[in-house]
Amino acid sequence: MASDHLVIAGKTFQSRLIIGTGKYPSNAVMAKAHEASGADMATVAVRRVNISDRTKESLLDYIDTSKMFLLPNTAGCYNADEAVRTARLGREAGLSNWVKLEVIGDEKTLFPDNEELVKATAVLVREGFVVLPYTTDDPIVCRKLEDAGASAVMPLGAPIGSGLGIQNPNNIRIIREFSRVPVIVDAGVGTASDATFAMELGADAVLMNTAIAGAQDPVAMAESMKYAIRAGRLAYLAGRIPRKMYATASSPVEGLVGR
Amino acid sequence: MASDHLVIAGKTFQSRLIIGTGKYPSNAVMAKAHEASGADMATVAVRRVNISDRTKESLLDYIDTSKMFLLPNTAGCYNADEAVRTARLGREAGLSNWVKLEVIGDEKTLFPDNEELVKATAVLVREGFVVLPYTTDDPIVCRKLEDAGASAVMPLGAPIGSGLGIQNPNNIRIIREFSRVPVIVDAGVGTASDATFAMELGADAVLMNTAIAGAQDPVAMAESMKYAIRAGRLAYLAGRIPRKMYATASSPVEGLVGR
Amino acid sequence: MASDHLVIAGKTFQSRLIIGTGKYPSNAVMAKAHEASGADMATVAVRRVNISDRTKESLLDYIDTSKMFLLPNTAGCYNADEAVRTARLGREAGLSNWVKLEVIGDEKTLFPDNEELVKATAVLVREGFVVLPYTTDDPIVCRKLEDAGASAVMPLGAPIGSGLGIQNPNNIRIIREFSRVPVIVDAGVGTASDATFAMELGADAVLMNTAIAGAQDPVAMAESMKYAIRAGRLAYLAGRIPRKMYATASSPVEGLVGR
Amino acid sequence: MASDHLVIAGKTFQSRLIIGTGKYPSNAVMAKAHEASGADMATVAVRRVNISDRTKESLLDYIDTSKMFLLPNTAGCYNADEAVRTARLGREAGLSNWVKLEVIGDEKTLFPDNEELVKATAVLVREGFVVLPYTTDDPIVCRKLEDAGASAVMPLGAPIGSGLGIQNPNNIRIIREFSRVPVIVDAGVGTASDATFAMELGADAVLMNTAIAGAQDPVAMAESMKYAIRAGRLAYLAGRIPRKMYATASSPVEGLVGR
Amino acid sequence: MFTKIVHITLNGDPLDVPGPVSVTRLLKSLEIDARRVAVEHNLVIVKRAAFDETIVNDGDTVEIVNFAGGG
Amino acid sequence: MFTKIVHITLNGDPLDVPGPVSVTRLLKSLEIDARRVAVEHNLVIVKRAAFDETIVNDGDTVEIVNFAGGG
Amino acid sequence: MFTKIVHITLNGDPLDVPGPVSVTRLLKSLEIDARRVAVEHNLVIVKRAAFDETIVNDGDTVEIVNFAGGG
Amino acid sequence: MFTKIVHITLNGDPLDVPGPVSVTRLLKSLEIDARRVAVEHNLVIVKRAAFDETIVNDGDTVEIVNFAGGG
Repeated sequence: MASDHLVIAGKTFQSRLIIGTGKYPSNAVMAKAHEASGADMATVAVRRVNISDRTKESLLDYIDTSKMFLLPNTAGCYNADEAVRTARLGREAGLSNWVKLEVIGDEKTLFPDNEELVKATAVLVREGFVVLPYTTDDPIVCRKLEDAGASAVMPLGAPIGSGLGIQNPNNIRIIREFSRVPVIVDAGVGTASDATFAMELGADAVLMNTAIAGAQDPVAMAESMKYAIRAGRLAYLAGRIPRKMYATASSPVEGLVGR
Repeated sequence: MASDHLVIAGKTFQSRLIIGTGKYPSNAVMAKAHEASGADMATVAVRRVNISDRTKESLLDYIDTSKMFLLPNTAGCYNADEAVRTARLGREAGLSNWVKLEVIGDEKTLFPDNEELVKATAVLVREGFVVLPYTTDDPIVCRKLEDAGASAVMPLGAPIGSGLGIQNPNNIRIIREFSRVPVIVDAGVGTASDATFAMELGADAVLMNTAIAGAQDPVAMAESMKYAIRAGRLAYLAGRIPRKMYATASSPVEGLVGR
Repeated sequence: MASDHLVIAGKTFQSRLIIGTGKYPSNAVMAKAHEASGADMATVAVRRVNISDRTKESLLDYIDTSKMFLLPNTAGCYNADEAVRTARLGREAGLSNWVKLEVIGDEKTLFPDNEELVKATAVLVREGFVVLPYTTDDPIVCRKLEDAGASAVMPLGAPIGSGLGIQNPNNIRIIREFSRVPVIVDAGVGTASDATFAMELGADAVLMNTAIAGAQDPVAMAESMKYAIRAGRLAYLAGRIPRKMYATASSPVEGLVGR
Repeated sequence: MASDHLVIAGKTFQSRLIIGTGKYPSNAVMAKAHEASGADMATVAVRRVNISDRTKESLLDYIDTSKMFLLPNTAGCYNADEAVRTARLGREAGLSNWVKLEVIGDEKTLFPDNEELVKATAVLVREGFVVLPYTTDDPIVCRKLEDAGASAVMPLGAPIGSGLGIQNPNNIRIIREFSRVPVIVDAGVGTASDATFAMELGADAVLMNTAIAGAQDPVAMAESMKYAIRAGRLAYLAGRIPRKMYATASSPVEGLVGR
Repeated sequence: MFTKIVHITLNGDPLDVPGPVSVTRLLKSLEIDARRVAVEHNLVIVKRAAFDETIVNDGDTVEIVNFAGGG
Repeated sequence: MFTKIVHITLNGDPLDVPGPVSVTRLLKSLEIDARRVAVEHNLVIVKRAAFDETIVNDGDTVEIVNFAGGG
Repeated sequence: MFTKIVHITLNGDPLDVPGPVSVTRLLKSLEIDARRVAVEHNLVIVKRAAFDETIVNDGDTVEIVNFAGGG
Repeated sequence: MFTKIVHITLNGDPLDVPGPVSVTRLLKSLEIDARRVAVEHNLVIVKRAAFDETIVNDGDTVEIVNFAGGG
């Protein structure tokens, strides 16, 4: 399966796991987790430089950008204008035109405001951005994002950081069936089987942060996720057996001794 | 995690995936699947030699027994006596004293007859067998099997060959908590996430046949399962994040541009 | 609980079950099912009169509108304009200003186009309609509908007619928590336990058509749903016991004979 | 459905809900809950009379035995002998030969010891008891209990008092299919939808105690369960619609305005 | 006196009817119970009270709808 | 005449009562309603009809049970 | 010299073979690799080392098994 | 010669700096590595190549951002 790579906007990635950079116990642990995960794309937030305290170590000192592609996000933006402005700053800071577009609709659920999201997507696509929008598991919205020029759609599996796993598998399956761009399940993964399951549904990739950064052993969980994503992808391609209500013998029912 | 091996009755196994040898499209495909799975223990059935037709190729021509430990089963036996008799023959044929003990209670579900199973376990343990009994996800029966000298307990996740996945996770978790011997989830796995999930519940290993042999691409599914088992084991050890009903931001909520 | 009624836009309903009028084996069966269901609100579609064939019996001959409140829908409309036009016609036909607002985004899933839905809601509210919009289980969209003046929000449990049950309970729970108007689960119910579950999540009512009309015995299923809705509502109000991984004795653990 | 009654050992019951008598806030609340539940069979424990304190009010002062059939249980017995002895005492105390047979295998899970259970069933049946054994969701054990003369089988849905709901629906369905005696789901119900679901699986009745007695409002929950059981039974008889991955319109797709 | 024929579009289909004709008479000629339908004349809703004075002329578009089973 | 005291085990606890005593009188002395309990005498069930003639002697074991709340 | 024929039951089916015959010779005559099978003679397991001296006589029952694919 | 002080708003907070000053000098004075930040001057992005000639005057608003951990 060496040739089964993730391709977004013409760029090829070795791993179908997209990893975050937030909430790790330390930058050193993050670096180890990134290494263990095998991921080659990581999300970063765009934030004001801390003027008062310049001692703070820089995140980038812990990321080998020759191996890890940076995907700036617009987390914390509550309307299209804020998101567009943040995306532009991210482009300057990162010297890349990719953006994980977030337009949040509400603080408690951190669910996206899809109407603003579609608007911001259209604006940024016109400006030459490669836009990866974080959205709900809504096939209609995903189609609109695609029509607006999104390079992938990133439906959530569950609320950000909730660890609830894929709440609506049927929607993810339908989105995969209808989309002509990669479908990346973003948010909601809590443990390895959630990631495997997402991939078995046909997701092209999974983006996660808290599930790894918040685990008791982030490095071990990162390695776990590396395997979980591979397992799910391979199972999707291999074609699982059908479900049956009853049993079917694995061993021959003839040639039994003494019968 | 190099040192995290499966140990049963003092014998160490590199892989926590135990694989079957039945129902493959061909022995050649089986051999490739075994290779891809990374498993080092495989179950085999004990059956009468076909006298009339000697041309039939031998299963063992396709298994490198220097790498793959053979675990004879007593599939198809419906009482303790049949199972004991078959186990003894299996020992002679395989020159090993290990047995996957099956005493089936009913043809449609292939669920075990636990009463007969406990009896047969006691007999075979006295005869020096290393007994791995296939049982239901019943903590009380598992305790009795352990008391009878079983070297592991193998609760089913779902009916053999059903591919329904782990039907009662709570029971598997409880069995793991109460058992002093390895817990091997045997039967019911349909796809990779089922195996990952079983391991996340604390299973020490998973035994499967149909999920791999019956997949559209058995070799790819075997590779998938290799990763699925590792992913689940690592996630179990890494310690997953707690589930929350609401969201928790992954990116900083301070330092937002223009606020 | 005699006083626990459903109140929408100031109007009180005895039943929390809203029933459909489509796809019954016959109008006579529909009438019996309505009777058995105890529902006092029924959805109807607005369609062109069949000019060529006037013999066709009228739906209204089988609905006692003195007992059953009619809720015209805008099913089949694919943008705000069509929906508004259909709603206006429905108002003339039914002499009531209530409408179940549907703006469909796609023929295969029949999921709503929420952007158009919010627009149509705003227009119709300005025209004095009592608008009950059919939407996805998206808390952000539900808030926008509420802000636009919707008298209730009707998130789907699963695709219309799919019978899959409540696919994302967490979202329904969150929507109920955030909404100041009644939350009516619309679409997706397949059997009684789905309806009970929806009510246990805090839904104020459930709207269903296919689950009843398509059952092998629609009248029996209608009666079942009457009880299912009551059961779920009462359970929600009664406050269920917490879940535990282990057992807790129901009988005294003291006073055992012979101890 | 007036004629759809529960019949066990030739005795007819109006309700398919069997209720408990333990753990209520007070006997008065219990009496009200029993009334609200519509149940006509209630389980009771057999315990030593409190010699030192005779003031304690008697349970029976709060049960109208002319309406409520008493089913003594053998809760707290850990082997066949204890259970048989307790059953005999229960018969004398209640002047009926019915018994809910429990032989517990372990204090933490309160799961049955099925081996001892089958033994005790055989003994009591020979003594003329009507035996209703509490067992696991194991079709093989249920068949053995039936063969031993049990008048019903009572597989657990989940651990006693856990409120986890039906953990293994497939097993309950299979047990129902194979049994020639009534199947009563005993233990595990947490809320109304669990009871409805159990009945939809084909259970002939559901026995519960904690779900009602432990609810914040036991009387309301008892009424809820009355409806939940009816809803589930009716849905089972009515025949649910099949599940579909996609949508099917409930309203006509022809005759749309302006098309 | 003689009657003229008007060509209208009714529920999407062409129809020739004696006219100009009021909505009331159009419904009667179609044997449609006026109390159970809603009428749109050239994209404008016609209130029931206005059925008599609303005249359908040559080239007009008319939609006549009622309730059908739905969910 | 004088009364003897018998030492019995009642519901697991030692008890001294005037006796030998019938089950009926034992229950009365304990203020227990005979109609609502079951009695086991030296591991043998005592039928209600036999409460009068069943005599509890020194060293005997007696279990008196009734119904308690259970599930 | 001449050979006698013995009637045995092999894997459930009747079989006539020249005999009495040792398990070793029986296997060879059946073209079965002795290293990969287990043999039961009249319900008793025959250790591989005893294949030579174990003689199958008229009326005996023999089971010859090996490994087949299973789960 | 003497230096004037300009009052600017930097990342939302008021700041007095010697100026008018180029973005390049402003960053240097703040000990910020110019290669790792993005700068917005009066709501307009400043391309890195323009850091030298872009002058921050009295009353101007400047945002200086970089990457932080996120998901």
